[in-house]
Amino acid sequence: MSPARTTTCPFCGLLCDDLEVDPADAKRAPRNACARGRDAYESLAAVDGPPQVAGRAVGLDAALDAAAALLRPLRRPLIGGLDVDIAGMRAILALARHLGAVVDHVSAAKQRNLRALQEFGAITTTFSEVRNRADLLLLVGDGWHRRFPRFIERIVAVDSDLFGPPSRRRIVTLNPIGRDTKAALPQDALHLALDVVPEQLPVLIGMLTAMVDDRPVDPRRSGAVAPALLERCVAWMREARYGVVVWTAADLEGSHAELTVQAITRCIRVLNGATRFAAMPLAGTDGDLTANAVQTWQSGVGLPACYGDGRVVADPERFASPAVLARGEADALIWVSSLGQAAIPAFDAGPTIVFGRADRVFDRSPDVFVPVATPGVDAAGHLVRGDKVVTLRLPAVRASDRPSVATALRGLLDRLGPPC
Amino acid sequence: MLTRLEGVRIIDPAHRAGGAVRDLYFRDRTIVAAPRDDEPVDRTWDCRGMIAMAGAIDLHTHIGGGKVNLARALLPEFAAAAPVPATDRCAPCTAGPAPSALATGYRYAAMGYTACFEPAMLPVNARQAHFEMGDTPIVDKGAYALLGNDDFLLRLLAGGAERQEIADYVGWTLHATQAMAIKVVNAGGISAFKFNQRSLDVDEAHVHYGITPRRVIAALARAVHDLGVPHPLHVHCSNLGVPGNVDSTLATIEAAEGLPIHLTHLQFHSYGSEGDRKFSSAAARVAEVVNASPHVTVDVGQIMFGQTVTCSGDSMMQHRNARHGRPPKWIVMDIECDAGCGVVPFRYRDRDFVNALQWAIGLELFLLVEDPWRIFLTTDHPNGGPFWSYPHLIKLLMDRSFRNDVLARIHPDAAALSNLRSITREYTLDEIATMTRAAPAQILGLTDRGHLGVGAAADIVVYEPHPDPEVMFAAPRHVFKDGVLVAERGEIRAVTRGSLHTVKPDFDRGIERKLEPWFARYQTQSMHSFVIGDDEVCECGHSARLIAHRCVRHG
Amino acid sequence: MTGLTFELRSVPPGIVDGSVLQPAALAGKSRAEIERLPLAAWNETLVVADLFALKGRDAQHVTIHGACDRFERLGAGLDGGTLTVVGGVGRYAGEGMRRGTLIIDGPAASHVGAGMRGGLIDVTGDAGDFAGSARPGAMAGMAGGTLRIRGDAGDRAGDRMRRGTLIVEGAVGGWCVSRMIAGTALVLGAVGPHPGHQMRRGTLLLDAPGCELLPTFNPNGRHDLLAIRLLLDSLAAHGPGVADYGRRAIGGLDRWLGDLAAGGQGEIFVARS
Amino acid sequence: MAEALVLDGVAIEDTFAEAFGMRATRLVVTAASPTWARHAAQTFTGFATSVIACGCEAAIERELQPGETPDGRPGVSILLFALSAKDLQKQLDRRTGQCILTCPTTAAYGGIAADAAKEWLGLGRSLRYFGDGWQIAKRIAGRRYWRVPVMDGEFLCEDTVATIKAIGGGNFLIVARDQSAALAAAERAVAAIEPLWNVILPFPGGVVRSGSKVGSKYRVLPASTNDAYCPTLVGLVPTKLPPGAGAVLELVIDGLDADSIALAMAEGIRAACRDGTRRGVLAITAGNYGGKLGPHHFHLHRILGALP
Repeated sequence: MSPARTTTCPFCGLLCDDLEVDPADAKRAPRNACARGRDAYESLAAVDGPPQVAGRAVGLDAALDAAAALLRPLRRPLIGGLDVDIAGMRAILALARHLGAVVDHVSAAKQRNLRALQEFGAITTTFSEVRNRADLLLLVGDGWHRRFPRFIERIVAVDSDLFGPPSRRRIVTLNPIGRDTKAALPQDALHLALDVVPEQLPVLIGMLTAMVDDRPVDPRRSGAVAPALLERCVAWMREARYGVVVWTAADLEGSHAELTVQAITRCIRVLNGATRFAAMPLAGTDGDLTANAVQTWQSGVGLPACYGDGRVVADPERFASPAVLARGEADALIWVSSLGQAAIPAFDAGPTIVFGRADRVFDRSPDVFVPVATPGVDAAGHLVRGDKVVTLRLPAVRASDRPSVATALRGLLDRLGPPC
Repeated sequence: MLTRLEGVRIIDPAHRAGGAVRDLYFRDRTIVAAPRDDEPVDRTWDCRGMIAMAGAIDLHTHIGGGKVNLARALLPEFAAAAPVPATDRCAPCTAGPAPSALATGYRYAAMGYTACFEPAMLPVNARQAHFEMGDTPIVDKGAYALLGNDDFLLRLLAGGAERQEIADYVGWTLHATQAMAIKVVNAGGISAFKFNQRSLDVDEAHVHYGITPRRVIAALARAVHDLGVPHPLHVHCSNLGVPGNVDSTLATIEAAEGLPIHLTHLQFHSYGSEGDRKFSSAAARVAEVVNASPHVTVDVGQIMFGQTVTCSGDSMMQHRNARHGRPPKWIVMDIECDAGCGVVPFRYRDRDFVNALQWAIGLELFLLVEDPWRIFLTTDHPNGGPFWSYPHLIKLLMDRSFRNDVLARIHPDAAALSNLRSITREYTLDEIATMTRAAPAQILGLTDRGHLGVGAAADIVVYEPHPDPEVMFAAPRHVFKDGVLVAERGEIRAVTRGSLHTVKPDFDRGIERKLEPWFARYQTQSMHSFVIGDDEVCECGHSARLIAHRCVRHG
Repeated sequence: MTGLTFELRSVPPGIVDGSVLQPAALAGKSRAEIERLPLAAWNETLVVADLFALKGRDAQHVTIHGACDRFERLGAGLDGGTLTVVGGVGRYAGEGMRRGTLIIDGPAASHVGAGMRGGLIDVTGDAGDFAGSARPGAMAGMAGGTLRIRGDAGDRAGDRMRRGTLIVEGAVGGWCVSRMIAGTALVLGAVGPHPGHQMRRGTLLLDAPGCELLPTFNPNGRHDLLAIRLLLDSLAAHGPGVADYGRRAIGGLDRWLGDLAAGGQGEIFVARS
Repeated sequence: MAEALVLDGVAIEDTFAEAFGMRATRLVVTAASPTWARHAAQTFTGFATSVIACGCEAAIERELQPGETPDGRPGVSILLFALSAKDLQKQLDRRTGQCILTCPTTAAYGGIAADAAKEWLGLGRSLRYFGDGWQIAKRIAGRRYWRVPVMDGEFLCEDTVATIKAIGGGNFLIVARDQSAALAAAERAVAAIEPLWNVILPFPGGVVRSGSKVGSKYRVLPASTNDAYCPTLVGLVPTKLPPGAGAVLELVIDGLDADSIALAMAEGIRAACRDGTRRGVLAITAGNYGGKLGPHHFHLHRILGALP
């Protein structure tokens, strides 16, 4: 396999496709990668371990044989992780159907966006629209910066003249108090900072909504934010020709954050009565959008879901992996994870079988560990980008013996034989 | 392997074989002539008393891509209520208003459909569409790439680009997205909505580019024709769903300047604004023009009463119509300086005046457009209703007394405003076969589909005749896809992978010298990332076969 | 004739759908038939006899002894008769019920009475989150009937509630009656943060003087409205706490209107101490 | 020839009152005090003597004690009659809107049990629009109400009220020596009927003097004065008045059912006849049109015979 000249980074939902691979040394992190991407590329290049059974190095076939032997008598496996590419997810679902497994993605946060979508709807936009069209950005929290390091560079700090001479963007930050993000903003942007205690964010969104909707609320009652700032923000929102609200669901406070997402969406709906406004719920990291998209198109329902007894049933609470594990309901844990490094939950009720990133380290060796190729690094793959619409192909940057998730799971499925 | 269907009545309008009884043979995946006497037949199916038709083709059904998946995600309560349990052949899934890809393939095949075409693939979303189609089992697939709201084209037009350059861009798009045809949705309107323009009629200027939908349609119809793409420009007209939109629809026909044009889900575009409620049927007016315009083909987009969900690229109109949606939750998206989408659930009710009249308007179109070679059976699945209501729709077309019984149950004011009761036409079996097989194959350029001639693909459906056409069409006795028995009496017997149909017109690669910097400067992916190669698209479809259709260049 | 009683013999290995254990599904069935009724679980289908011993006959009065939170959807779709569950219940007890009485003598997990349309649910213990709400993704919560919780309720009680009456005699968690569409909720204990968030219409009656309301609720003054009097009179039979609240409401309750971020036609009443 | 019936010396003619089918509803109006409930009810039932020109017939049925009303406040029950449900709806909308909605402190409730309902009419259903979008629907104890913001707080009324089939035009005529004797007898009859449920006397004070016959010499008029009972026309037209009769007054009774009308007629006739010889009451008769007008016939002898 000849390495590609440019490549696409799989390590956050931005899927930056302007990374350049050093043709002389494919083990070096590609140029243009952010710190987060660099760490991951380098860490993956540094290891080259074989599969393991009970901590002992074995060949791939032996590892798959062992996994199949462990799984064959069991009835209630939980397949977790799911931070994989499309082909990997297809293979996971084939395995889940075979085993009657529960499947759940490691990131629960995107449920917040999904729940708000299912219970209210959404008005959203995509990266290139933001880049060329947005004259006002409301940046909620600091996840856009912390979790998506090149978001500003690639999407916001670009003077697009697509629709005429570029105008200075207006940016409102709704920051947790004490977390200053000003340094991350484009230098020339007009900036308004509404610092807010995280728990008060839904209250602030509500106040802004009521104000843009001309309801007789008293901005002085909104707590910490000065009424004049609120009024300025409302004026900017009304003046915007194309406003965009950006958030990262994982950073919204509290266990009912889907209400905050709905509140933002309601505000956007009101604004669209007169002008154009849209949401940009940044996501896509660790294949969260990918896993849910594949599950949704194949089965018609989302994650988490149970494939037991020849049915598919989705239930965000019952089949959430922490809940399943807490009840002691699962008799095996299969962790499939080729992108991220999230901790594998402790599990004692049966075997733990891990198809994981090659550089994963364990406190306690799982019963079986199969290092798998990371899409976009050791193997080609496809991921859904953070704005949900664009799916990109990620070429491999270097040759590798590691099997892809799809290959490894197909090997396992072949060994499991017909369903019991 | 040589297979014989013995003593079957052949309904094959492409060969004017209306009812001859004979043996039909296919070898492996292809229909063959009767073998020599000494040649052994491997398998014979006794089909005496039965009817054979080519596999049915749906040329406009939303089966894959972002908006369909959004629709699935939007309505978990309906999916949960519509489980499709596993069988020894089929995987478990669900079939809510936006059914899963798996259920889509199973149900189409069980109903005798062997090819389905996704009519609204956004170029930037093409990969996902191919993945979803790739996970739709058994049937053949293909997709129409959406143009006409993409900033690259609108800029070309506003800058007075040459006809050649537009054709090159359209040709490049067909290649890059692995598409089968070009569709335009609310020409310029989706883009205009992003500039806060709330409606755009055919001769109204786009607020930023200053060009009109008429210009966009003319340019695209010309480019598609010049490239020799078999399927004419597939047009979703301006002002979908707006009372009085008949004028926009007729202006759109005019905009094609005599070049071939296909008007899709025409029902949603055949509304007058007469009467107390300012909403009336303009089906007769539209049908008259269609009858007189041999370059025009149409599909209907019949609505069916019940819960469904509308998925459309037309964000402008979906935003406008969202307030009528039930349950009251909806999605609108602006997409990548390329397109948009809107997902709005609808519950069509027979006792609702507007819905009842929409139902009647669709049937009026079916019955007033005379040539079954130019009108196709669609519900614009799922927008007007699910594709599995086709057998019911066929019965409405074939059985006047049944039609009148239903007419008697709908909102009386709507029934009174429609001339449906006075229309006596009943479709014949031959006409149904034409509009569901022969004609769509012809208009798509699928030379080896839609008929039962020697050399055609062995996509064959065998029906047991039944006095009730709904029963007959719902669960054919045998369905063969590429020669494999895939369904019997509504049950799936084998899960195969259909092929992907694309076109590969010739164009000047020089257009990439403009496109590459365009992507670099304005898009958030490179041109290189955007293009889907042949190997890649097969990978999307689990190594499905790619069938690229030839284009004979005109311009 | 004695009521039909199910006595738990063994705790199931995981969540079980118990919706079949109710009058309509049991009526007219022999004991042997009942023992063979399926109970859907994760990757297997158990039958009643795997878990329960049966006594009695009258299927109009069903009692389940020893249930626990592994049994979900007990009394779901109940359409008449009485179902009494002694011990706790899992999620979605009484979901979508239309008629009859569901007595839960113990605690209820989340989503008790989700989407109920009629009848009475009486929970003697505490209830989890989303009491009287809806399934995730569904648009309308409880749409009729009465849900009485004698203990505390969790977060989001009455979320998306559309009609009917929710009475919580203890405290409620956060986001009480979030996104309420209409209906009536009465909370006699303490109330958590953000009551009425995105409430569109409907009535929330609180007995928490000085509780903090969202700034998108505007004070409306003190009112003694005939409709509220009638309402409280009609609820007085649900216990002395409710009756006492009704007596204290005479002369007026402080009224707040909101949520102005969502149209603002809901009302929150707060009794003074 | 039927037996002669004489009550306290007053001859009861062997004839019948002829009544016709109507649609009716009962409305319960409450207010902060009996006075304000009465104000609303009196205004509501004003100009509602006859369907011929008023569109409906209505009157106060009874005043209600606080314990008798849905909201525990003093109130009044009103019966409203019209020839069809459509007419009833029109009058209900107008009269409730102008006379109850407008009156301080009032609330309006349906007074017909749901199980007796023939059909439902909108009450709050159309009045609510006065709230200009601020009205609130509320279901309380199984019934749906509208709360309409008004300047003294909220106007509360039920969403719908039930209608039932009812009877209009029960009647009897008091033939007396002179006007004062007729009036006194009529007043006694009214007082006897007033406490009864299910019936009203829609005419002023419960009494009507302008009894009518069908037709007129003037072509535009459908009815005209009942000349056979007019003392001032004796000698000019064929009279039905016995010798010595100087005045006649009529009581017209609308009721929710035949038994209630029969009871009211019997109670009224007995009261009118009490000590009749001394008080100058000569005879009791009733108005009919030979059975052509309505299906309900109240035979005076049968009514009184049924009651000892």
